[in-house]
Amino acid sequence: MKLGFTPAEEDFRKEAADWLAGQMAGEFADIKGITKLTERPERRKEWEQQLAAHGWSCIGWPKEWGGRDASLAEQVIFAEEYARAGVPGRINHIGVELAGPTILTFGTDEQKAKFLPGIAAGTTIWCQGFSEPNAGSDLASVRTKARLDGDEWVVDGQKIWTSLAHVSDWIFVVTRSEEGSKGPKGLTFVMMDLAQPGIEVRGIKQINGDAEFNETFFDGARTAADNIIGAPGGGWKVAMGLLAFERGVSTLGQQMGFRNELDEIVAAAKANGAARDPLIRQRIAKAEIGLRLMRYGAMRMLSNTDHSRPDGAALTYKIQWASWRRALGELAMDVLGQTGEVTDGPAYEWGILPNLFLYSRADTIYGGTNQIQRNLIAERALGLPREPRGDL
Amino acid sequence: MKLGFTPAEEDFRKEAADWLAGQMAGEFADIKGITKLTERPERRKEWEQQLAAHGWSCIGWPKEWGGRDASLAEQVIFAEEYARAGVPGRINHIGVELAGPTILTFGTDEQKAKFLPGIAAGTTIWCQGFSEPNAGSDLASVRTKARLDGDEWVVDGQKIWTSLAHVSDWIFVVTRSEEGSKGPKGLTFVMMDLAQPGIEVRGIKQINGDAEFNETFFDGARTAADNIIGAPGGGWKVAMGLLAFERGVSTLGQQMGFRNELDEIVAAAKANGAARDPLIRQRIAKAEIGLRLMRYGAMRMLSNTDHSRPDGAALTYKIQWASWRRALGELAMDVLGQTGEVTDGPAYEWGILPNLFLYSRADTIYGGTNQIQRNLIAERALGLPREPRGDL
Amino acid sequence: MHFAFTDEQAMIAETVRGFFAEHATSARTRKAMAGDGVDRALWASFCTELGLSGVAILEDAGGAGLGLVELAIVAEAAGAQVAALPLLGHVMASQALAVGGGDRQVLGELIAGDTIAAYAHRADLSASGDTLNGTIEFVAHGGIADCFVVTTNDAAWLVAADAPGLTVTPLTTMDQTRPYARLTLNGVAGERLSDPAAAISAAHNAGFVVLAAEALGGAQACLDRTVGYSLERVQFGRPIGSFQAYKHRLADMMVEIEQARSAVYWAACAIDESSDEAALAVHAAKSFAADTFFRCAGDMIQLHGGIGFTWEHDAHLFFKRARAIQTLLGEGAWHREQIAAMVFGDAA
Amino acid sequence: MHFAFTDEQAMIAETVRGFFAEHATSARTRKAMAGDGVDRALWASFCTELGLSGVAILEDAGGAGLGLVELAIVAEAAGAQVAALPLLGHVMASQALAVGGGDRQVLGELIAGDTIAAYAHRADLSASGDTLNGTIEFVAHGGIADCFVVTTNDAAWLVAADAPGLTVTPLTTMDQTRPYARLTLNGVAGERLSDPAAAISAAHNAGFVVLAAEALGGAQACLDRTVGYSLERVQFGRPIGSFQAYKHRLADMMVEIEQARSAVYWAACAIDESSDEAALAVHAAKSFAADTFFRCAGDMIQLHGGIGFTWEHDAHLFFKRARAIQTLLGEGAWHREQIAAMVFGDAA
Repeated sequence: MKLGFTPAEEDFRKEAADWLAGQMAGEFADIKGITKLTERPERRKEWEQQLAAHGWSCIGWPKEWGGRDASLAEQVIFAEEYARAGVPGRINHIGVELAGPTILTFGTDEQKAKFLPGIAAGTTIWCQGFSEPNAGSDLASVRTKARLDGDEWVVDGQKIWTSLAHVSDWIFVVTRSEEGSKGPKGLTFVMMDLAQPGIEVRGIKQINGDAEFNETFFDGARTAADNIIGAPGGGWKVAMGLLAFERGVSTLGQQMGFRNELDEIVAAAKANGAARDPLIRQRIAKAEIGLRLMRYGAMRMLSNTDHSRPDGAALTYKIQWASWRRALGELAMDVLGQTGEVTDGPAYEWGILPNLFLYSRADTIYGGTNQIQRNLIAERALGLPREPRGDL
Repeated sequence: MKLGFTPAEEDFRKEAADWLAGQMAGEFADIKGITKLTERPERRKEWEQQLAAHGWSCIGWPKEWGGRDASLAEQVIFAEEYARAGVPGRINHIGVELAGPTILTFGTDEQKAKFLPGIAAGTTIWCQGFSEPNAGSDLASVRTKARLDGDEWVVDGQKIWTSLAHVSDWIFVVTRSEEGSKGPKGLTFVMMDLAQPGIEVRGIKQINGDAEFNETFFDGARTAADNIIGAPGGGWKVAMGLLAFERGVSTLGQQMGFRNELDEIVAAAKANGAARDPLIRQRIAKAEIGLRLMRYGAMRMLSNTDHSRPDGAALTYKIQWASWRRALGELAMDVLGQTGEVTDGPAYEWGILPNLFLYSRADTIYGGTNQIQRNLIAERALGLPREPRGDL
Repeated sequence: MHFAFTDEQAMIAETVRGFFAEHATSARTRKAMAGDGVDRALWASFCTELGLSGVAILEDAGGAGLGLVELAIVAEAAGAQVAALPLLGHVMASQALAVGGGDRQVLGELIAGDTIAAYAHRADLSASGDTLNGTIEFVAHGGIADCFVVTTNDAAWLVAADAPGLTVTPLTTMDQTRPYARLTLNGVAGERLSDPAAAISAAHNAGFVVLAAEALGGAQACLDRTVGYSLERVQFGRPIGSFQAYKHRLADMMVEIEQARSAVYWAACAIDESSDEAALAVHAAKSFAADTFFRCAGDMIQLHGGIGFTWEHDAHLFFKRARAIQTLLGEGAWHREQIAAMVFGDAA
Repeated sequence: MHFAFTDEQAMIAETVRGFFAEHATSARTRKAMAGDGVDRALWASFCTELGLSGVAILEDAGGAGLGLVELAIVAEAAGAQVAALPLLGHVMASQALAVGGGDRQVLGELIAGDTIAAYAHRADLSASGDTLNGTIEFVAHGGIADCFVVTTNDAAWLVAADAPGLTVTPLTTMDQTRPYARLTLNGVAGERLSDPAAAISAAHNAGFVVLAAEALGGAQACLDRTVGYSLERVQFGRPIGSFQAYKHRLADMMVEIEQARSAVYWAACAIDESSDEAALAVHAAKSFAADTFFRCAGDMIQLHGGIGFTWEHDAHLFFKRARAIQTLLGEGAWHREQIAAMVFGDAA
C-alpha cells in the first residue's frame, strides 16, 4: 500500500502539466475554464484533435490504436493535471471512455480498424442511446427495434437522455432485435451514423435552462449489418461491460472538476463572511472530507486487481459522488444566500455555483438513479435477494 | 380553529394541578420524578388506587364505569398537568389506555362489569401479549394456540416484549384459535389471569441494563370460555381497534415526559457551556420545534372528527415521536460529552439522559418499527400498493 | 381547544383550492415566468372575484375581518399551484398599512387590486427624517409594484414606485414566479407610518405565515403529484409506487408535511389569539415548512427520474419556489437561532 | 501509487482476523465486561503469540518495524470483534515512549505484554518541573494499567500506577469493553520524556488511526452480521433481507463503510509516508469512521428489531463502542473544525 508517486511518474506529471498549461495559455486560451458541456462544441473538437496530434488523446489505449500504453499511475496523473489546468471536459468522452474501450474489448479487428482511429483522433464524436421514455433505469425494458433487412440493420424507436447527441457523429444504441423477446434476452448493440434522414435529435431543456440532453428518434434508420458489437441478441453482455468502463480513470478528472466547484464555494464563503459561520464550516469540512474520500476510493478501485469478488469501492462510487455533489450544490447556495438566486442580464443563465445547485439534481438520476444503485449494491455486493419484476 | 382553553377549562386545570401537586408534596412525595417504568411498582399501584379514590383514574371513561365523562379538552389538560407535576407514568397504562377502552368498545355488558372496575380502581394491572419471537411486527403470523376445552380456553405458545408482565395481574393475548388458519383469519383475543401455573414470565434485560420487557410462556394456560373479546376467530378486528387507542390522549402525557427530558438537556447545556455552541443550539431548536409540533399534531388528531378518510396526523404520529426521541437521546449525549458515558457507583444504572440515549433505540422498534410505520402510511394514507407477502 | 377548521374555514379552503386549481394553471404560470413574473389577470380575479385579498385585514379598514388562519388557507392553496402572484408583498404591505396607521385609500386600492404593493426591509437603511437613502436587495415582485412599504427596524414608510430618486432594477431570478428587484433610494421622500412597531410586527408575522403556508401547500402538491406519477409509471414491470423504498420515501414526505401542517396553523392561531407562543411559533413554522417544502420538491425531482429535471415538467417550479422560501425573510438557521435564544433565555 | 494491501499486509490481515474471530468471542468479552473490562488472557496471547503488539514500533526499539497501515489492520480486526483489550492506551503509550526517548525497558515490557500502559492527556495539567498535580478524566483502561504516559500540550512523562500521590478511580462506563478511570495526581513525580513533541504527535496520530480502524472493523461487522440476520429472519412470509427498504438501508451502510475504509488507510499511509496530507487525513479518518460506525451500529439495532435492543444480543456492544469512539480523542465537530481551519487557512 503506497500513495506516493515515483520520481519518473512525477516527471511525467510535469511534462503533462507543462504541455497543458502551455496550450491553455496559448492557442487554446479561449476555451480555458469552460465547465458547461454544451459550450463551444466546434472549438472543443479542434482542441481534442490537438490532443490527439500530440499523443495525449487516449493515453491508456494500446500504442497500436493511437494510445501510449500509459500505466495506471500515469493515467491518474494525466487526468488530474488535465482538470487542474482548467481544460474543458472531453466532448467526446463517450467515444474515448465508453465506445472505444467497448470496441477494444468486444469488437472485431475490422471494427477496431474502422472506428478506433476516428475516436483517437478526435474526428468522430460518439454518443450513447440506452435510456428510453419507458425504460429510464431499466435497460431490460428496451423497446427500440432493430431488424436485419438484407445487409443492413433497420432501427425504429426512441431514445432519451442521449447526452450531446446534437454535436455527435455516431451513436451506439441498445435495441431489441428479436421480436417478442423480453428482459435482457434478444438485445443487440448497434452502432449508427447519426447523419441520416432516419434519425432526428431534439434537445431537452433542463431545469438550469441549458440543453445537454436530447431525445433521439429512429424512423427506419439504417446501418451496415456488421456494425454491431457482439452477437445479434448478445447486447446485454456488451452493455453491462460498457457500464463497468464508466468507473475508470475518468472519475479522477471528474473529481478535479468537483475540486474547482468546492474551491469556488470556499472563495465565496471567505468573501461574504460565511466562512465565519460554524455551521458552514462543518459542512465545508464534510465536503472536503467527502472529496478526498472519493479520490482515495477511486485509487482503491483502480488499484484493485482481485476481480473474483464485487469491488465495494467501485460499486458504491456512483451514489457516493452523486449524493456528495448534490449536497455540494445545496451548500453552495447556503453560502451564497439570496445572492445565488439572482443573475445579471435578462437570460436565464447561471454562474458556476447556482448552476451546480440546479444541475446536480440530475446527478442522482442519470446513469442509474440512487435507488437503482442501492439495489445493485444490495444484490451484487451484499448478496440480498433480487427485486421481483412484475412481468418476468 | 382555536388553541386556547375556556375559563372553565382553566379552572379545571387549576383543580387538577393543585390536587396533583398536593399529592406529590405530601403522601406520595416518595415517588415524585420516577421515570423508569420498572421502579417501585408496588408503591405505584398504591398511587393509582389513590387516583381512583379521588376520581382521577380514568377521567375520560363514562361515569358509570368509574370515569368522569371528561371532555377532550379536560383530558388534554389532565394529561399535561399529570406529567407536569412529576407524577410517574401509569404502571397500569395498558389497562387504562388499551384494555379498558377495548372492553368498553367491543366487550359484553358482563365483561364490562367484570373487568372495568378493577382497571378503574387500579387493583388489576394489565399487560398485552401481541408480539412473538417470529412475529415481531407481524401480527398475522401469530402462532400461539388457543383451543376450547369444555368451558375453558387452553393456550400454548410464547409471547415476547410483554412490557411489565412481571408486575401485572391479567394479560390479553392474541392467539390462533383455528388450526391451519393463516394470516389475519382465525385469531382470537383472549384475556387471562397471569397468576396460574401454566404461565411463566421471564425478564428480558435491555441494553440500558434495565428489564421492562419480558418473555411470557404459555403451557396449558387456562381461562374461562367467555374471557374472549369479540367472536372466536374475530381477534384481528379487535386487535386493530385496540391499536387505534394507542394514539389517544395519553400521547400528551407522554409528551410531557419528553418535555422533562428536553429541559434536562437544556439545563445540562447551560451548566457545561454547550449552550454556547451554535451546532448544539440549532439541534436544541430543532428538538423544541419537534416537540411543539408533536403537541399540535396530537391536538389535530384529537380534534379530528372526520373519520371518513385516514387521519394524516394520527398515522404519522408514532414514527414522528419515536424518531424525534431517538434523536433527542443523541443530542443529550452530545451535550454531555464523555461525562454522559460514565456513572457513579459499581452498578450499570444510568441517569435520565444516558438512559434516554440507550432506551430510545427501542422507541423506533416496539409498537411497530419505523419500517412498518412507513408501510402503513404509504398503503393506508397514500394508497400505494401493498407489500406482497411471501406465503399468502 | 379545537384544532381543526370550522365549517366556514373548510368552505374557504375548498373555494380557494378550486380557484387556484382552475386558474393558476401550469400554462398560465409559465407565461408569467417568461414575462415579468406575474399573472395579472389571475391577480385581478383573486382580488375582485374571490374577495380574499384583504382576508386578514380588519373590516373597518376595508378587509374581510378574518385572521391569519384564513390567510394561511389562501396562501396554502396559492402555494399548491406555485401561482405567479404578488401575494407576499401585498399581504405584508397591506398589513403594515392597516395596523400601522397607513393611508386608507392606498390600502383600499391594494385590496381592490388596483394597486400592487411590495415590501422592502433593510434594518440599517439610511433615513434622515423621511428622506431615504440606500439600496434594498431582493424585493419580491419589486419590478412590477406600484408602491412599496419600506421599513427599517423602527420606522416604516409608504413610497410610490415613481417617487423621484427611486430606481427599481428587476433581476433575473431563479424562482421566476416571484422575481426580485433591487431598490436604489437616492433621497427618496417616504410617507411615514404612525405606528411603525405595529406595522413591522404585523407585516413580518403575516409574511412568515404566508411563506410557511405556501410551503405547506407546495410540499403537499409535490407529494400528491409524485404519488400520482408513481401509480402510473411502470418500471421493471411494476408501478414504481409498488417498490418499498419508493413507498417509504413518500411516507417520509408525509411525516414531514403533517408536521408542517401543524406548524403553519399553530403559528396562525397563535398570532390570531395573541398567544405568548406566537413568536416561537412563527419561527418554527417558517423554518420547518420551508425545509419540508425543499425536501419534498427535491424528492419530487428524484422520484420522477429523468423527466423530473426537465424544464417541461413542473417539478422545477416547486423546487425553485422552495429554495426561494428558504431564504426569504431569514434562513432556517437564523430562525432556529431565535428559538434557541428563547429556550436558553439568552441571545448568543 | 498502489492503494491496496501488499501480499504481506494481506497475510497479516488474514492472520489477525482469524486470531480475533477465534479468541475474542462474545462469551469471553462479556466475561471481561462483567469484570474490569479486559480479557487478560487474550491480551497475553495477542502480545506473545501474534507478535504484533509492537507492530508500528521500530525494530531497534523492540518492535516489528512495520507502519500504521499494519497497525490499522490489527485495530480493524480487533474492532470487528469489539475485543476487550487495552489496545488504545498500549499503542499510544508505546508510540510515545518509542519516539519520545522513553524508557526502553518499559517499552520492552509493554510489547511483551508484561506491563499494561494507559495514556492520559490533559492540555492544562499543572506541572512544576516533573511534579504533577490535577485530575485527568476518562482514561481508557486506566483502572487496570500498570503505568501511564501522561501528557500536556508540550510535555510528557512516564508515571507508574503505584506512584505516591496517584489515585486511580475506575468508573462504571457505558462501553464496558473499554472502561474509563479518573486519575487524581497529587504531587506525583513523573519520568520526563526527552522529546515530548515527537511523543505526543506519534501517540495522537496512532490513537486516531487505532480508533478509526476499530470503527471501520466494527462498522463492517455490524453490516455483515445484519446481512446474515436478514437472510435468516422471516417476517410476512419473506426473509426480511428481501424487503427493498431493508436492502437500501444495508446498501447505505456499505456506501459509508467503503468511504471509511478509504479514510482509514489513507490516513495510515499518509503518516507512514510523511505526506503533507497527514494532518487532514487523521482528522478526516477519525471523524468519518466514528460516525460511520455509530450509524451502522444504530442501524444494526434497528434492523434486528426487538432482539437488537436486548442485553443478550451483541448489537449493544457495537453501539456502545461506537459511541465511545465518537467522543474519544475529540468529537467529530472538533475534528471537522480542524479541517475547516485548514481549508480556510484560518483558525476560527
